[in-house]
Amino acid sequence: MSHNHKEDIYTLTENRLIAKNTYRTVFEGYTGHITKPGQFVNIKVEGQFLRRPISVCDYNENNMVLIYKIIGQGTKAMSEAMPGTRFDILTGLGNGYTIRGNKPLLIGGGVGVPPIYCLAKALASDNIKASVIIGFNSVEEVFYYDEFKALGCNVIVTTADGSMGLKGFVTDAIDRFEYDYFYTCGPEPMLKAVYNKTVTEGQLSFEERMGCGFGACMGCSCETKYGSKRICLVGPVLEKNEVIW
Amino acid sequence: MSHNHKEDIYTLTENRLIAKNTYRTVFEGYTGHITKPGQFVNIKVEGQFLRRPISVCDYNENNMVLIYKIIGQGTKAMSEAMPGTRFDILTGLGNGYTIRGNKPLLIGGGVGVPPIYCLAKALASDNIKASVIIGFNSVEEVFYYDEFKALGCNVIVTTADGSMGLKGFVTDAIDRFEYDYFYTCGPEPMLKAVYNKTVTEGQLSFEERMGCGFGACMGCSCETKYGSKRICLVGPVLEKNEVIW
Amino acid sequence: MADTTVKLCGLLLDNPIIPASGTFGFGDEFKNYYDINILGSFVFKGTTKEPRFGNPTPRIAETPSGMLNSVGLQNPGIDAVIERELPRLARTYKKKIIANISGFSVDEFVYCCEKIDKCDIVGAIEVNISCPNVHNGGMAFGVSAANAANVTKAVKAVTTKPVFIKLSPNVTDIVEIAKACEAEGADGISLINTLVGMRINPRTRKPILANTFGGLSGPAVFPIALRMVYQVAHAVNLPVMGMGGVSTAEDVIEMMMAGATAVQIGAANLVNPYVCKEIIEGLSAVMESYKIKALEELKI
Amino acid sequence: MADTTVKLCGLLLDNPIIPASGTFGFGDEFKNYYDINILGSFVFKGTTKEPRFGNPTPRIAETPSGMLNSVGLQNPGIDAVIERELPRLARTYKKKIIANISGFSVDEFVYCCEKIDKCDIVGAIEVNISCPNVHNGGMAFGVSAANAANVTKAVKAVTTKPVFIKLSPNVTDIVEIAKACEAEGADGISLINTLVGMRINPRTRKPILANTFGGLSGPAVFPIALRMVYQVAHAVNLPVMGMGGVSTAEDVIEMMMAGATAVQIGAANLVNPYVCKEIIEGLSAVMESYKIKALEELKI
Ligand SMILES: Cc1cc2nc3c(=O)[nH]c(=O)nc-3n(C[C@H](O)[C@H](O)[C@H](O)COP(=O)(O)OP(=O)(O)OC[C@H]3O[C@@H](n4cnc5c(N)ncnc54)[C@H](O)[C@@H]3O)c2cc1C
Ligand SMILES: Cc1cc2nc3c(=O)[nH]c(=O)nc-3n(C[C@H](O)[C@H](O)[C@H](O)COP(=O)(O)OP(=O)(O)OC[C@H]3O[C@@H](n4cnc5c(N)ncnc54)[C@H](O)[C@@H]3O)c2cc1C
Ligand SMILES: Cc1cc2nc3c(=O)[nH]c(=O)nc-3n(C[C@H](O)[C@H](O)[C@H](O)COP(=O)(O)O)c2cc1C
Ligand SMILES: Cc1cc2nc3c(=O)[nH]c(=O)nc-3n(C[C@H](O)[C@H](O)[C@H](O)COP(=O)(O)O)c2cc1C
Ligand code: FES
Ligand code: FES
Repeated sequence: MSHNHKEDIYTLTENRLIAKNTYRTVFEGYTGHITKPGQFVNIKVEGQFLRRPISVCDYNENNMVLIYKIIGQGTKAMSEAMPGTRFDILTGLGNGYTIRGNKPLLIGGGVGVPPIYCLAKALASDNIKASVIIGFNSVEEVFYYDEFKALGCNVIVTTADGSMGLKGFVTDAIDRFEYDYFYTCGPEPMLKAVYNKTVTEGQLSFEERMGCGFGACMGCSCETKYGSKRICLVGPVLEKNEVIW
Repeated sequence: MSHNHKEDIYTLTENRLIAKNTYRTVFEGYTGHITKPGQFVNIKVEGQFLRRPISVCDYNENNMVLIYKIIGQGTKAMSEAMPGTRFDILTGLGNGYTIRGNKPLLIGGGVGVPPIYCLAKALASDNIKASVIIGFNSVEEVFYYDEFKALGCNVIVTTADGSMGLKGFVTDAIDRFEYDYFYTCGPEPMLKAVYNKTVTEGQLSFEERMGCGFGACMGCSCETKYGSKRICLVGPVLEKNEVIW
Repeated sequence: MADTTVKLCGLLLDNPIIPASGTFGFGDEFKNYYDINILGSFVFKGTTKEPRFGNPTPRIAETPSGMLNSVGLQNPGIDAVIERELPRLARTYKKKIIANISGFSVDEFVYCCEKIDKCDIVGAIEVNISCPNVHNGGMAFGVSAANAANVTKAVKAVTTKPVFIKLSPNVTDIVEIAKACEAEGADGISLINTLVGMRINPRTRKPILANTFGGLSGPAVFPIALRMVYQVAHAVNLPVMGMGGVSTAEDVIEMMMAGATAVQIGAANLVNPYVCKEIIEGLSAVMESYKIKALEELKI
Repeated sequence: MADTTVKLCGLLLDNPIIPASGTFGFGDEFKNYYDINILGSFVFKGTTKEPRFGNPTPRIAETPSGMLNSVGLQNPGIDAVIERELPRLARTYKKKIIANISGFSVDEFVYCCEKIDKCDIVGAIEVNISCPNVHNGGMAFGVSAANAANVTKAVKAVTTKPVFIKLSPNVTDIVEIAKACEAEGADGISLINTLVGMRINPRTRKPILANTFGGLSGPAVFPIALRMVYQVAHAVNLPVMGMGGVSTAEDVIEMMMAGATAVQIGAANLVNPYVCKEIIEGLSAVMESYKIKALEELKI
């Protein structure tokens, strides 16, 4: 397969449990199609018909890091794959985050944290130190706190049960920061709460069940103030000012 | 899984090309359900719904040898499996050959040869030296000639194109032997030719597309002079005198 | 341990797991594999008035996540079933079974139901008006609501046992047919039977099945089965035995949420003879993982 | 190199591979992936008189060897298609395409066909009377032979382009419906559209699709599609575009042996955007492996 193809074969080189039911996986292969934080890849998993969309958490020239939680059969099968296993993956999907603002606030919930890390890293390389709120149910689920710290971010962890950081939801931490723009990714109820709580413009990354992941099937359409948009193609990131709840 | 189960997990320890498109595979695991030559096993292959029936070619306490030809997706997938791969296999299926006669003639064609080898070995351990005819299309397809020799059998190879042994079909060699009973396995046209050419009683091993392989679905029924029989349960071996063509 | 019992037309089943007709014979083969008394019940192979050899072979073909069969109701006939199979079965199996009756005319259904009505071991009768393998072109008796109603009425007149009518999925309007059965007194509905399908061998350029067409079953049909069970369970006031592609305890739960009171397992038995045992053993844990206390009221 | 050309109602196609409606948009996304001029042709997304957002999400669910969709004919409406999509497409795509027209009444079909008839790039019209996602309970317009005949007659009166009627597999008698279309002058038959199915999320105890039901497609339905193509191709004297679960060059051959003149690829495009390219590139070798010289006369 030539690198003109967004579809390519990747070799799993690491697959590690980093938090409760949460795995960090490294794939080796061509990453030239990944151009922006917030983009995702779509993975063919043995035994499943549809691919599984997972956000890019980190990448360099030859490797990409994904972090995922076991939800059903597909992510279960991924978690059981041994290093050396080869996967058919479509990369560089979606439009990702567009960088704006000088004092950004990044807010990630659960497995919405990985794309937020990718963004924080991109901001750091532009010398923008982001403020970050990452929220989980409980301390066993927390991951990447140290990694955000290492980027120089100002990080607050929230846990619903108070077992680490601030007790409560990510929205309970928003007022602790001064920010001129926000970026968020997480479960839909969280996105909505963030939307309501934030006082600036910002970008929200959505999840939707996908057929193709590259704009062909209209499976992931979403009504916005500017007409219907495909989450997989135009998103997964939408601007706050276009979202309709 | 306990060994009461005919279904068990087996580890592939060897998978070797021994003739054109023909593989010899060794599985390690419990073989206590295999009791007679001519029995078969039914293998679950990743990505295929139904199991694939393959005759037992050889076995000892912890290993069984199967020989198969690539026909379609199932056998293709098997041929690509690496040592260490684990397979879900039902063993000890079918009734197999019942040993009779003192001067047996064994006739195998193509991938009908493996159960004939299993039988020759059982006869050898009863100190009966069998006469053996094995037929193939061409020399590249020939396998197990030396193995039959090593058992002390009197072996003739036939090839349709004359590239090894006698040019012609297995039936062209039958008259060269004196025998008081015959056993055969091979493609149906060959079985029919053997049936017509042989002058004694004997046993023929049949193939049929199978649903279950253990008698539950009636997929493999065959009309005999003594009523309908399930190839997978009562067969795959039938007595010459019950066969209806 | 979650409570796995269900009630089906007055029969109390230890669990809702019932091997489907044609995939469990008369229990003989499975009895060598495990103690079949753990089953909720089981449905025996489709039985007709006369003995039948069935269709010519090949009768089996593989499909993606499924299989085709064109067995064509091979069975020893109702008399041999009653004289030979059921007494033999009664020696090992101590629960009630479900009789599966097939036929080619209303009279034949009536004849068989009348006879089977006398058998103690039979707890309910499943009337298969939907076998796609015994008519030309695969069109079954039960694809018309009028036929379905006639058979229902006629068999109800000759038996006091609960009667389940087993419907064909090869129809435009499954609900109409189920309602017609309900109107004539059916005690329950079983669905789905197999979908008519075909495969061709590109090498020989001939259909793989000697009979050209066969019935598709296995996981491939699960979403269709689930939809039909949902539609019928919401349209009639009768218990539904749901089947079609069920192979795991999760599938059982999903089928019961669609509205099934009990769940039959077909093709999965052929691939894994222990599947019903494994489902029964795993059901309680799966129920707990979904916080289900009892199987009643799962219907959504 | 074996000859892969086929003739379809006067159109000479370089090969029989045609992406199916709803899985290839208006070619936009795929044009970034490969030169879509290699395709035999392609069918654009089902288009209606008015723009439609379609059904609420989730619209997609996974099934064993297949998928459910309840997209519900999202499209910008016939006027926007003619004014915006087709001219843009014509800049890259130099062959004839097939227009897919959907509707909710005979009038709507007529309106759209009359308009699309004027478009040069359109080589044939596929009239989709079978979408299961736009009516309550999933019952489509095209499940009755009378409706199918009416639509056929009405659209034939307003276009000179070849008209393919796209049929629903959710029917008791597909042959009857195909014959009704033939009698009213259809130039060809397309089949199958999706089968109505459903999945439930056991955690939420709700149907996965917001619309409850969706259309099943993918390899799971291949044996059903093959059977229906075989039945229809042997009952009518019209070319058939066969589809349903085709994902490999081998599947294409099998579908053509069943009687299809051309073969559409649907769900497989979604899983592998390069699938049509791979099939086209591999077709000739597969033909040679089966000793097929030309694709005509493959029908068995
Ligand atoms: C753009 C995008 C980015 C994502 N990034 C991540 C990530 O970085 N880390 C992570 O853990 N998860 C992520 N998800 C969610 C992830 O795709 C699902 O958890 C996963 O597909 C579940 O698959 P499964 O087979 O384990 O579960 P099953 O429930 O068996 O999946 C069945 C089907 O539902 C779909 N599905 C299930 N849950 C979701 C969901 N929440 N969103 C979309 N589709 C779903 C699957 O893709 C599949 O088609 C992302 C989803 C999207 C749309
Ligand atoms: C009792 C028995 C013993 C056998 N022993 C051997 C053996 O020792 N070595 C060997 O190479 N082959 C043997 N075969 C044939 C072997 O089972 C088939 O070649 C194999 O199943 C083909 O699978 P596939 O997926 O490669 O081909 P496919 O053509 O893709 O298979 C599709 C389906 O057809 C069935 N099928 C295809 N060809 C046959 C056939 N000839 N007989 C029965 N079913 C078939 C498959 O099991 C499967 O269900 C035996 C068959 C039977 C019934
Ligand atoms: C090999 C085979 C034989 C069958 N024979 C019968 C039968 O005799 N009577 C009947 O009512 N259904 C018969 N069926 C249909 C099943 O009982 C069941 O309705 C169908 O297979 C769907 O369930 P599944 O997908 O779990 O197999 C048969 C199915 C198979 C696979
Ligand atoms: C996401 C999706 C959208 C579809 N939209 C349409 C449509 O708009 N019009 C139509 O006629 N068929 C539509 N179909 C049906 C396909 O064209 C095709 O008939 C069906 O999917 C069977 O083929 P397959 O199994 O190869 O997918 C759609 C199918 C899918 C999967
Ligand atoms: S998932 Fe297919 S268009 Fe977005
Ligand atoms: S294969 Fe099922 S009875 Fe023989």
